[in-house]
Amino acid sequence: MTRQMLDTVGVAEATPDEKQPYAELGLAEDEYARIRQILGRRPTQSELAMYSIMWSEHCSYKSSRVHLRQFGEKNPKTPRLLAGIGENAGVVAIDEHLAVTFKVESHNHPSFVEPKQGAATGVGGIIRDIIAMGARPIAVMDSLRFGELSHPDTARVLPGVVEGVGHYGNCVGLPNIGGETFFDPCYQGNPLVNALSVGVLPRERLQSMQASGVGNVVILLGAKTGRDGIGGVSVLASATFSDEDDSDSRPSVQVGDPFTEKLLIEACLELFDSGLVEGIQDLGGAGLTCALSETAAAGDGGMHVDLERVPLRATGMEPHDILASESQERMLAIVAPANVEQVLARARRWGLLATAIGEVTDSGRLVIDYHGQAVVDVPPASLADEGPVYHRPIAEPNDLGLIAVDRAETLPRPSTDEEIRRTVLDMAASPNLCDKSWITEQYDSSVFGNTVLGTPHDAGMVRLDERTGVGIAIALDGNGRYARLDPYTGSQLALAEAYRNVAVTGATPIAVTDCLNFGSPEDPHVMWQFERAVTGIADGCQKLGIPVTGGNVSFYNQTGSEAIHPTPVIGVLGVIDDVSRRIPLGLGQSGDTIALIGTTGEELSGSEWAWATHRHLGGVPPKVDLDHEMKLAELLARLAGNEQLAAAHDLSEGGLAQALVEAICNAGTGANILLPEGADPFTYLFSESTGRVLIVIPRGQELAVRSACEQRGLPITPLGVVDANTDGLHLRDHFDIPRAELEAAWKGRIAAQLGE
Amino acid sequence: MSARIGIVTFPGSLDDRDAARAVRLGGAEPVALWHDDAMLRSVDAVFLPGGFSYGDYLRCGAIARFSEVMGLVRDAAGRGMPVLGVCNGFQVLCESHLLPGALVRNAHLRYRNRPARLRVETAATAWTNAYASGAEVVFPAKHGEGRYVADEATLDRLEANGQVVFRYLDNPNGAMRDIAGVSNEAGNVVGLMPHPEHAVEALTGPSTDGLGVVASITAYLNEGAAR
Amino acid sequence: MARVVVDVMLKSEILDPQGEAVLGALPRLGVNDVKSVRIGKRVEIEFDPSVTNAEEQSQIIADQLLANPVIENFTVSVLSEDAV
Amino acid sequence: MARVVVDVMLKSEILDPQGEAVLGALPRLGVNDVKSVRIGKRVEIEFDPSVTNAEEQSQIIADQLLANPVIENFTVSVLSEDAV
Ligand SMILES: Nc1ncnc2c1ncn2[C@@H]1O[C@H](COP(=O)(O)OP(=O)(O)O)[C@@H](O)[C@H]1O
Ligand SMILES: [Mg+2]
Repeated sequence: MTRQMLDTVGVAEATPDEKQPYAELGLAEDEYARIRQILGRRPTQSELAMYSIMWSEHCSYKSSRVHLRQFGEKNPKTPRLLAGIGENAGVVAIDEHLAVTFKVESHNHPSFVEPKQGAATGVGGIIRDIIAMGARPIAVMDSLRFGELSHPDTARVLPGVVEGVGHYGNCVGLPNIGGETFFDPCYQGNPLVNALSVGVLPRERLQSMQASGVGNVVILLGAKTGRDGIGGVSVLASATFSDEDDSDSRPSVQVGDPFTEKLLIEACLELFDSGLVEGIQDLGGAGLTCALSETAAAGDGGMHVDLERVPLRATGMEPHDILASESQERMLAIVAPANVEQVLARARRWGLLATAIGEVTDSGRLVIDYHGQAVVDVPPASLADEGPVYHRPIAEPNDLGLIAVDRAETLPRPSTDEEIRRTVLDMAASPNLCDKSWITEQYDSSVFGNTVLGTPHDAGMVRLDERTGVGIAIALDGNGRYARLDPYTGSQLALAEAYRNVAVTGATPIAVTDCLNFGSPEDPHVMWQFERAVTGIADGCQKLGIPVTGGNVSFYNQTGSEAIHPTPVIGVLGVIDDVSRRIPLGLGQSGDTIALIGTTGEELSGSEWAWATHRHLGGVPPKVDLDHEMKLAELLARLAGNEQLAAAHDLSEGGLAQALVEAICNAGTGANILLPEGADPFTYLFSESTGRVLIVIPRGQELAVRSACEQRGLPITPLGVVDANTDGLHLRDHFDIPRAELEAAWKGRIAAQLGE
Repeated sequence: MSARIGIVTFPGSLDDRDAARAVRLGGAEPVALWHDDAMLRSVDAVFLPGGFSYGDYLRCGAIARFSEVMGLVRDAAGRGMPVLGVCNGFQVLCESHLLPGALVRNAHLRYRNRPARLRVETAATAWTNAYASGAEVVFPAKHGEGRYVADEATLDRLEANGQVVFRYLDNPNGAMRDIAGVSNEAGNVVGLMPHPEHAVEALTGPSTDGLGVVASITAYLNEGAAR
Repeated sequence: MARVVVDVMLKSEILDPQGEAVLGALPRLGVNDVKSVRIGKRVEIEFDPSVTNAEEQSQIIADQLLANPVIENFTVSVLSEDAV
Repeated sequence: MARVVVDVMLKSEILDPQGEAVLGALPRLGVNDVKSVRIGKRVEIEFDPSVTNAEEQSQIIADQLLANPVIENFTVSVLSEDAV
């Protein structure tokens, strides 16, 4: 074959025995056989490219699908859920007018290859999912995991990722309202970059991805199509034209253009508001291939496209390149013929390219012509919905028993007051607990003027409506170490933490999104971890009464046989009727009471202390009590509504000690603390028992708060008072740490490590 | 009748809605202006908001200067109409030569978002007359290219003429002489990097000091009307 | 087809923190004999084959758009002018 | 004294949003015959007079520090090599 000769459907029929590089494209032999069976002939080059992409792990969820079904089966029924799993992003009703859509997604591998662009396009991609639901994106969050802070490659990856997240979000004009940053050697060769976006829409503006209405026009909006990220498909070029190795045909990194994305947002919202589109879909990981097959499959089932109409940025692109390109900042709209002119005019007004490339048909087939010759003729559902499903083997890792008995509770501990004092400071300065301002200062947090809580609060909160004051809060949490010890409990711990982080702001949790970061699904141990984690989340959400609305799976996060810790990252969305009643982080005013809700046990396995001071990971993670979490959330929402709390802060990694450090460093006053009678100071300060919240009660509310706790059976322990005359932390009978010393330990670690 | 403040939306403007909110909260009337329209809709003053006009790709504000609306703004400013540029708007004003100097990459090379403490150096402009000269205010500063530069002669002239309008108390970007905002000679055109429009509600901002900017322009326009 | 390159550099009296940062990083690469590093922009413009006054047009583009005269200087060089 | 220029440009298949933005703005200057604009970096390095292998060193600097090989190409040119 030569470059001049197009591999059309006709050619494919005439040359049934042509050898095709399906294995190089990642298709198994039986998968290739199935494609031939579906088509009744060999696939054309373009079809082969499309099947290889759509049937890949990334697009078909072939290894995870059998497990993810649990979410659907166990999801509590709630009238709030307007769109759920399977849509671009889940949509939940907020009040009778407004709905919110949110989702978290990974961009791990691209961020390792090219940190800045990889992270940037991760943010760009998740934003388009939000637009596709008919929503205006209103905020982003980022959950980041790197190797050791001191590792030289972290000095390459971290600043690049942060610059990418910041640059894209800042330029597109979305406040970053929170996230997490975590360091562990297991992420050295596999950093995790998970980005979340949230958007708001009037309920009636909800959009669908259906290409229905025969004769309706398919319009491509946004950037030109180039050779970006034509990953596996470049095999087609090299396998067929081996003598022609020009650098131009090599797959390349995707570069984000947030400016075009901003224009896409504004133009799409105008189109929705004017009722000009019948269906809309973003172009994500699999570019046109995915958008065309999904919209066609979701609609009346037929579509015809003239591929040569797609505006190109590069020369010499062949049909399969155009179909596989992952060029960013593109959307596909389905438009009634009568509205086409208006749609094109609106796009022009925003300086955005818009091109009619095809139309909806009733043929039941997706037919793609290139200069009048059919290069694709397939049933669209065979691409979009009927990909392979694997029941991968599952096996519990054999080391779990040994790990479980290697408990951190047996490790040597600091015992003297001076040693404990030192530990408080060392922990505050440890990479996972130290101040993350070096990162978060690179993000705009206030654009839109609706950010009520951002970093360093437990959850981000944005106002949705200035008149009613209704708002939402979101927290994003994960802990790979807990999940490594026990993936079922670990995923529930992440869920519980995100849930609690939302609750401590005074908001009521209502929905969940998740990003499941794991090693190779071909490793039965990883598959076991995956199954346990999914079950944990599904059971947890069922118990908490909040549905999983969508998410993302990222497999193959491993180097050689070494997988990352299983890392489910959970996003919880909450709603608050009046954002002016939010509970901030801090210490309130001098004279206010500091108290702890929840029970402190001796739970140190998997803790930050065990890792930071002993590099130890073993034992079983802290217990989860979801009943308790629900009562706690209900209590906090009530206290917030009554304005009975001056501040609150969730206890998580680093335990009470770290919560106090953070509260003090975010307040102008000091804390005068007296530990309860008989409490072992070390355990009380560093245990990571869950379900605990540090609260600050304004003067005069102590009794009311105490009785509200008692009514719900929630243990509350007074710990001390806020004291303007105390400098920093005063732990009565034990030690003092002046504010300056606390701040010196907590702040500046990341900048210093990166040499800035 | 309340003052009509035109707020320009360029492709890539981000703070246009926020500017409109600030204007509204300050008791004036926001009027949307589109970059490509050759009309100023009989506004009394113009607010160029922050953002990344045209992606800020070549130099911040460089391309916005060529828009239709900037031609009108230049003429109107020449006739004395008050014009305020915040962040990207300030960059556009410098690129359009309506204000002296230029804004370049922060000395530390990073985008940085921090509340900035500023001193209002002069109350003798259309946009600052409601403050006391020397007053301290806090506005969010968030930019990657906000370091104000000009040659020494220009800087000396600005100081001598009272054209330095806002000065950083903790210089966040390496700006020459800690300059955060300047005016033209007549005092009707003012630009600054930090965002007064993000300091108008206690709930969402580090202060409500930004309302003073709207109060100033309202007072200035009322006085003009009374004259 | 005419290809023109416009080089835009910060004026020498304007601090170039990016250049300074590179300079500061050189010793880590084992390079110690560099006196200064300045970083500017290189803009490659490709004109339609029919254009005959590419240099002239480039001067205008550079002067009005590519360089800010307050802080930058520029030079225009024609790479190939094999217009028909 | 050796002066070296390193030009760093995005690879041709990589999107250059900066260049696109400038291209889109040219009609406003009355320039309509430009086919493409690509924007990269121009780095001017000045070595100590004593340095004799400026080009070699610049290659190293460009490769390791100035260009990101994943998305950029570079060229090194020696402007003057009048080292003593
Ligand atoms: N990469 C990041 N992006 C945005 N915000 C971050 C990031 N990393 C940490 N933060 C913010 O820093 C604060 C502290 O983080 P963390 O200790 O993980 O909070 P928590 O333990 O309450 O979940 C939170 O407000 C969090 O949102
Ligand atoms: Mg956390």
